[in-house]
Amino acid sequence: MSSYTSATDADRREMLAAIGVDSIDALFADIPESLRLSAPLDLGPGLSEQEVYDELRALAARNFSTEDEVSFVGAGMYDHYVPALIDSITSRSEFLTPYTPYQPEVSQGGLQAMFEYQTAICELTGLPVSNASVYEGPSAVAAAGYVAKHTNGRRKFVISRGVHPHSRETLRTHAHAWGMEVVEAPLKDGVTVLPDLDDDVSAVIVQQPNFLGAVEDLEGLSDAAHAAGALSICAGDPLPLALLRSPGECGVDIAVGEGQTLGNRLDFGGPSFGFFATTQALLRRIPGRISGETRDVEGKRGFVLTLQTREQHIRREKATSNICTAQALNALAGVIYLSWLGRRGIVELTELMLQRTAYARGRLAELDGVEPLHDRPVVREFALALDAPVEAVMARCLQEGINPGYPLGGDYPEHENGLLVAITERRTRAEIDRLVEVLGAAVAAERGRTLQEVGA
Amino acid sequence: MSSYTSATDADRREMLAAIGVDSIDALFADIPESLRLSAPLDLGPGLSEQEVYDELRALAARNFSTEDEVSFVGAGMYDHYVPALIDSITSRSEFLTPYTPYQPEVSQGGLQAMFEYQTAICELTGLPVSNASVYEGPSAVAAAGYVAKHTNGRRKFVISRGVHPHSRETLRTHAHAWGMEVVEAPLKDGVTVLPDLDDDVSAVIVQQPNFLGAVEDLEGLSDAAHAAGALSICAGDPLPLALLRSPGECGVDIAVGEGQTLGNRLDFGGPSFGFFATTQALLRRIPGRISGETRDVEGKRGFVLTLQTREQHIRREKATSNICTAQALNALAGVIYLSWLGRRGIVELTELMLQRTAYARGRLAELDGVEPLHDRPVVREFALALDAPVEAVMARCLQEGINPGYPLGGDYPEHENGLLVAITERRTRAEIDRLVEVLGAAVAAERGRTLQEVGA
Amino acid sequence: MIAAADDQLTIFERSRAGRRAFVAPALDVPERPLDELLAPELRRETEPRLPEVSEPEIVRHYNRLSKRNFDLDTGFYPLGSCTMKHNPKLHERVAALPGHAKLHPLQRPERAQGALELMWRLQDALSEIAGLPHVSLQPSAGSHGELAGVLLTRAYHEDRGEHRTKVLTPDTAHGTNPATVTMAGYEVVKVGTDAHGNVDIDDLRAKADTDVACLMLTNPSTLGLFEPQIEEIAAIVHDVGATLYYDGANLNAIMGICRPGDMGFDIVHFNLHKSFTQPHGGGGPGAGPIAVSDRIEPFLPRPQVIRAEAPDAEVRYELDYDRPRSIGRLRGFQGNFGVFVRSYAYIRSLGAAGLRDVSEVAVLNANYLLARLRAEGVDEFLPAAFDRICMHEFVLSGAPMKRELKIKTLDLAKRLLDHGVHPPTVYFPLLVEEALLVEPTETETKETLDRFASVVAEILREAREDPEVARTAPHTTPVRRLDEAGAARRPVLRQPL
Amino acid sequence: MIAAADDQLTIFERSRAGRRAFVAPALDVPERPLDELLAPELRRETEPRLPEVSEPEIVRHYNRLSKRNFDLDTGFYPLGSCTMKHNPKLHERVAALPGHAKLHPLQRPERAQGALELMWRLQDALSEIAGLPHVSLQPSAGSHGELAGVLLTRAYHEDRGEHRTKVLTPDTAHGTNPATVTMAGYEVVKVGTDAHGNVDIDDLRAKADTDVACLMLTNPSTLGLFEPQIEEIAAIVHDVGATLYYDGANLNAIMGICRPGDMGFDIVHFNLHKSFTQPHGGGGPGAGPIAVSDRIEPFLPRPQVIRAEAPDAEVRYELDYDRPRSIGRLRGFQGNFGVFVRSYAYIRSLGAAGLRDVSEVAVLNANYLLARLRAEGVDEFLPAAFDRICMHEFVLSGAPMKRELKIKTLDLAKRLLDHGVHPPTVYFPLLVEEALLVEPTETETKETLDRFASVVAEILREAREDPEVARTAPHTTPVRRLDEAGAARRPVLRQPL
Ligand SMILES: Cc1ncc(COP(=O)(O)O)c(C=O)c1O
Ligand SMILES: Cc1ncc(COP(=O)(O)O)c(C=O)c1O
Repeated sequence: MSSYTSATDADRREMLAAIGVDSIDALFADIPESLRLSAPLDLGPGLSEQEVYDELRALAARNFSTEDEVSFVGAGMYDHYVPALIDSITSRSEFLTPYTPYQPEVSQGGLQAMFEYQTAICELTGLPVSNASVYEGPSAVAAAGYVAKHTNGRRKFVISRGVHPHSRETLRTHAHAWGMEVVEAPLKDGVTVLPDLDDDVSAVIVQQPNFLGAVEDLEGLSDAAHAAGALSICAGDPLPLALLRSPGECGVDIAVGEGQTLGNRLDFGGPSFGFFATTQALLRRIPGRISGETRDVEGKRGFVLTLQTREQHIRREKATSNICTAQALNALAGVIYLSWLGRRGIVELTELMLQRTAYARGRLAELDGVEPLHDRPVVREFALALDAPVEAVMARCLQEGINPGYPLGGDYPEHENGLLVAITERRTRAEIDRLVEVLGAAVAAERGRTLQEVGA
Repeated sequence: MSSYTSATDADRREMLAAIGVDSIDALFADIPESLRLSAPLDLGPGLSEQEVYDELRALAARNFSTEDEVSFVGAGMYDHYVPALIDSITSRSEFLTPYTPYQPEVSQGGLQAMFEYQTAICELTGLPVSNASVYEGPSAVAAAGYVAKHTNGRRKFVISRGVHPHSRETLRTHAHAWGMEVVEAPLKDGVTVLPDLDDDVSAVIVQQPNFLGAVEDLEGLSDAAHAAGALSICAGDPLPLALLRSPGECGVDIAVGEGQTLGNRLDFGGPSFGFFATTQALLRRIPGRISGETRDVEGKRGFVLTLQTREQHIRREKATSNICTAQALNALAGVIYLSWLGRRGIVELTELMLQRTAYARGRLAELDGVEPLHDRPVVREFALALDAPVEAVMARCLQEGINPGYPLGGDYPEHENGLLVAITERRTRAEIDRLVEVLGAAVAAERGRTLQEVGA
Repeated sequence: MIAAADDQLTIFERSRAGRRAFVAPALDVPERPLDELLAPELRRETEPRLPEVSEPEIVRHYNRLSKRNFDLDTGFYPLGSCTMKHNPKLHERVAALPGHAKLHPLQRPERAQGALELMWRLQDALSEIAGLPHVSLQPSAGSHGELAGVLLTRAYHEDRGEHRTKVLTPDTAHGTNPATVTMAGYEVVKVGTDAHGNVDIDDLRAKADTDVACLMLTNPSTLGLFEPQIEEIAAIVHDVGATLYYDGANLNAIMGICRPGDMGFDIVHFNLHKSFTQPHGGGGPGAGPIAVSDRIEPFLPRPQVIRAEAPDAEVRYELDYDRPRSIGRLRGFQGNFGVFVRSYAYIRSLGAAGLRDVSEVAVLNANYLLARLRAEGVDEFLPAAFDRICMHEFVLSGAPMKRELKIKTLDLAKRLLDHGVHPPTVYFPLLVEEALLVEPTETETKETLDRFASVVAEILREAREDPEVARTAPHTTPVRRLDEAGAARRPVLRQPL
Repeated sequence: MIAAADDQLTIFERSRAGRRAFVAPALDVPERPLDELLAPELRRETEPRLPEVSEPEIVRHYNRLSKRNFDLDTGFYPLGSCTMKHNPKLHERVAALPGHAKLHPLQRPERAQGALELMWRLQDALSEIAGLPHVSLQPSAGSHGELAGVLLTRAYHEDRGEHRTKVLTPDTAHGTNPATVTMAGYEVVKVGTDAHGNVDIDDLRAKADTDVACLMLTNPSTLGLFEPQIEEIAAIVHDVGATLYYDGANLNAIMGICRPGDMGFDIVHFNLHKSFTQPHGGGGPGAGPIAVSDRIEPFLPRPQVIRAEAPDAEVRYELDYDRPRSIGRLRGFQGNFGVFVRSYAYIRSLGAAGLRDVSEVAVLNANYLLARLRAEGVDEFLPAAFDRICMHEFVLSGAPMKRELKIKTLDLAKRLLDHGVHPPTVYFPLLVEEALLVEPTETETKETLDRFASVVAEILREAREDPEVARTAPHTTPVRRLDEAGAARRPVLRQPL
């Protein structure tokens, strides 16, 4: 017996007797003999709690977390400080262990939190409707595409090359099954240049700020989409929205993005949550759960899952999405985080990042062999072009305990030695100064080497 | 305004108006002007949450925890595995944040847990009465002494040199104020040899197993105390009691000890809890809170703080103790831990330690220059005598990441190069083997050095 | 009562201008004018009206909200198809280790070897459990795994130059199955269920043609019944060149007992939040890894975790992007790693014997509960939909209860709430009238099952005397029955600010 | 209802032979016969009958138990003298860092420099707050600090060859003060309180003779009043050669505003679980550090954390045992380090200005609440015991209420429970008839205070109409009034097994 099951030998005997069979095996009679395993699975024996703990701790110790290096890596997920009160609330079993609130009478906690979350997302995006969460960022882009497809039935997506590479690839994976084409709009000077939009275009998808950190002319892009009768979809991280013109203000139809930065830990990429906000017009096409306010029979305020006729458990093959289990706990962390920041705090935090980012960008650009990849305004992340092999530079920096950023070459062959540098509120000036020093030395050393090699 | 206070400027204005004063300063009018601070305290400015976290993390990183070395240090607190469910329960605000259950109607959780804890302690000690906790081990010894003093009014404590040095010193600190003498009974071959006990002796105090790890003849010592009309007090760690004859079975009047080993973390020495169990006869002299079962007006089962006429808030200068805030949360961890171990588990765990300890003791004793300090049976800890300067040996072992134990010389000058080695269930055979190797090499090296020096 | 009224305020309604929880870290760089860094035309006009509240208020608000939830650590939660088993507390501890929780997803593989090795080992274990050689951990939940599976099927057929248009799903299928089919660009064709609750083989045979890309099956089915003709079904499907997809929501019944791969399934998804104890979080997060056969492998999503032996024989784990026939990504990064940590810890804690014990006890508990309900005489009003030995869950029909006692399944469910029990899944599967799908799971004690049986019996007794009590239930919950129709008619989906 | 009945079972009553949560690590050494390692006569005859339960049962049991507690994160908890202020969640996080939580108390000082430095910095900060130069962190709680203080007084006098026998405590003193005096081997002499709630200076003068070792004072007093003649009191006490002891339970009123050291106190204890946010844990843990003047310093408990500069100018923190005039140890190891971490984090978070703000708002909130209660007309039945500006708490007398409305302070307290509010401290200080000691703390909002005032008013209104409601309150709690007398008469202090 494991420590998680409770049936003692005596229990088993009594229970089998009550069922009227004489062995547990008899309960599996429906399984054809030929399919029954004759040997145990090849998984080894069970372990004690401390042994499992020790094993997992040893594995974890082989990773370099943001506590083990000074990390300037962002590129879609960011090392923000997660306040302790989030853990303290989300670890309460009442939030941690129930499932989707199918029984609203005993799920008001989760339902109200969803409602609050939706409100906060509407505030950030400037859009009137939000669902209660989707899986995460890139699949949210695909989900937005699915709404566009159903809305106008057109056959093409135009997606900016400034959208996160994972989002672009995820969209492509889906679009293929929908028989749709995906066209990439190139970047020039760091920002999106749209091709001519014909009336095959279902949606124009951009990211704000884009993957290279640049703030896009969201309104212009949106207007262009609308002029072609397409939907305007904006992806992005919600935190910079504290300062930037919101998607709603810019006329965007659907705003989606990765919610990790709102109080969720990095977790090597998940679980986090995706947000999905849209206009009133698209309300009935939204994927996923939505919480709505209502009253009980005594007139008391309460919340329920609503507009369920969109959903798979009601509409089955006609549902607006197949999503079922989403990311409720992560979205809860999101709304707690936003309450913790508050109306003033979110601006203070974002402005702090803006200032430190400007400082870092300025200082790094002064280095020999380091150029800004574009000159557009940025909030928390910016791209550099190194005049040295980026992988070799990275290796040198890592040796000094500095992870200087995300090399762009893999996703953007046109920026072979590009480096994307993120500055969250976790990165102090001292750390930035150290980055400048270490990166400067690394680039210099690599340029020296290259010159030598060329000389030789 | 800090993040913990909520009074906005507007609130302050309204509140002052309602009070009828025009400044907060006016509320401090009773404080003589001469006493009011004119400058801020010299504490520096407040910090953001992440800054405080970073500072504390940096401090913590300068400590070598049991995760940073292989530690064989015990000597009163032990590196046992604390199961995760304890944190998950004790971190619930319902247990973490209320105070002493003065309002039983809304404190049944805490009160019932105390009752369960008392039951578990009675089972372990074999005594019929337990309180709900005292501060920790050594002060529990003093508290037991205080009961003895009040019970028989005699003027002398006889305490074994096998009792934890901190307990002996703590008793002395108190006894001095009570005008009582403290006499130490020596150890021979690792166990206590009582002096002749006259009728001045209020109590005989021993520890089981004693500080050197040896299992004492508790019944014999108890009988001797009783023969002299003194009380028999037994200190000790509750975990070995899973195997050993219990204090109750041995005729002990008061069993006390350090509860850290029951599901409490090391925390550099606290907070943990002390347990206090005794006979029916001494019931009304116990210090601290006790939970008792009763019924409510509807006949429902419930629990209350009981026998409060012993306590300071009722009896004031006639109270049996001055204790007020004790260690409720730590005792809760204790009873959860005991439930987790369970009737079988506690025996399995203790037997595992017994076996590994025997193995370690045997292997270490085979080393050149290493002798057992005594040959008495032990459970989880044993003492060695090294034929080399223990501090130098320690230093060598620490270099290898092994903390081989607690050197005895400071507390027992008679065992200048003694070393006390603890083997909990956290220490695997591989780690023990490594200890044998490293300690063996260290002793050999130091003996070589000494020989060389002697030679030179 | 004041406390109760207050409990209904939202965090936005608790806001007061000037309150705060957040304290900003000090600005330690030279401050530059905002306009210089971000021109006014790029900036939003109105700041987001987030709540202004202090830390104590946030804590109290959400603490109180939490008490308006029923949860697994409080009581019995036999929500069929959801496997509401105990969530071991160790898992939260190991998932929170900084080496896991603070690991950036784009950390270079050589600096994330522990994480990659954990993923690789989990792939390996899941592969063994499924009886299929390859695993992708990427999908975020069960239905995401389904989507992956159907897209893989498409890629597989396209690779062979075949163009298929239909996917078969039984009429007992979970709603995500048909929804997935549509989303993957196929047409849904329903397959019937026979009188014993099994797939109607004749219907299947009739519908299985070469336009069919896939049959999606849950086994045990959503009726809690093992499909005894599974081998024949596999043969029919494979004969027309279609794939056989295994919806793993019910895997908890058969771990270590039999394997989808051995049954002939080509693609399997796991719900790590069901069989493998990821806490359900009020509706996620979860994870929906898939296991596939050799012929499907080339199409698996990118990247895959692979194990490589370096020339110096050192083992290295890597992310393999070089998969030219891959369907591509389904999401960002490497999947829900935090979930993987928990599931891996679970598999290690239990080992082979423990996992088998899980399924044995899950099935034992379900059959025992069914027997106990019968012993209480409950079957007069709530008969089992199919009179067979069940697997880890079973379906009751409330049709006689509705007829005789004038209370519906919904009323029974709501009345259970007054007894401190979470109701089973209701009105699913659709096939069964007034259905109740009961899944006790292996972590419940016999005492809990006994108690549930007597509570159900008591509710039926009570209904015989006064059906109104159940019809107006619940009576003791923080709110009572809510106006769902009204909510949908006039949707209020956010706080007016 | 089944759920409720079940909730009253103890963990022992849930036990079933053979169930378990614990799985033992593998025995990895050669097994030796038990008798060889531990002879039968040393072994216990019966194993301790601990509960046999699985992990899910333990979790559910204590989870449910927890819901039978009222707590600070749920509602207002104005328990006078206890400073039930918000416990910041950051503190739990930093206390749990392995470098703190898994640090062995006997780790060698050179390998515990972070912990010793933290203690040293905390000593430094507490010294600054108290206005006294030396701090010992050792005592485990307030009353332990008191004991330390009186033992220090004894050591001080003995060192001077003086033998004193009495300690003065005001009649408003907390029970621990006189209890401590007895425990430290002195006789208690009570000092009266004057009509304004201050120490009766004449009485003090009369009783202060050279037999007096110490005056123990709480300032603000347990009446919530600042002692305006504190300087005169100090002079009287010092004139007879006695020490002046500061019971720091009420320090929350004056942090950064004035300092006990400046008032003339020789010894001060802090309750880190009150002013410095250590969560109260249902009755501990706490910590009761003491700060002392130069003349008391030589006697401080052992060991002390000291800061040393090594010859190479490297700073080192050490444990100083070499204190020949020390009173010795009061407990094991170095005190409640986990509590120190939290308090230190708190002091760093707030800084000088924040700490002062704490006291200002604590006093503002108390005076505001008093004013609001008056505005509700409550003072007719519940007048303030002293008509003065109060500090961080205030005392109401329920005497008129008892007389006029026929409900006692206890009834009011119990009725508050029905409103989701924890009652203030009742029947303390003893001086005031039917006392209610109300301490709102600085972390409560104005809205919460307003609500409390209206609830009290409502209860009084209700009592005028029907006093029985309050007299039989509470009505909505998990249990109702309990038979305390019966519990003490026939004590059942453990589960019969
Ligand atoms: C039978 C079945 N299939 C699929 C799913 C979908 O899984 P998920 O919610 O993880 O997307 C569920 C979940 O409830 C289910 O019960
Ligand atoms: C005024 C006063 N003094 C002393 C104490 C005792 O402090 P502790 O409970 O920490 O021992 C208290 C605690 O309630 C108190 O209120």
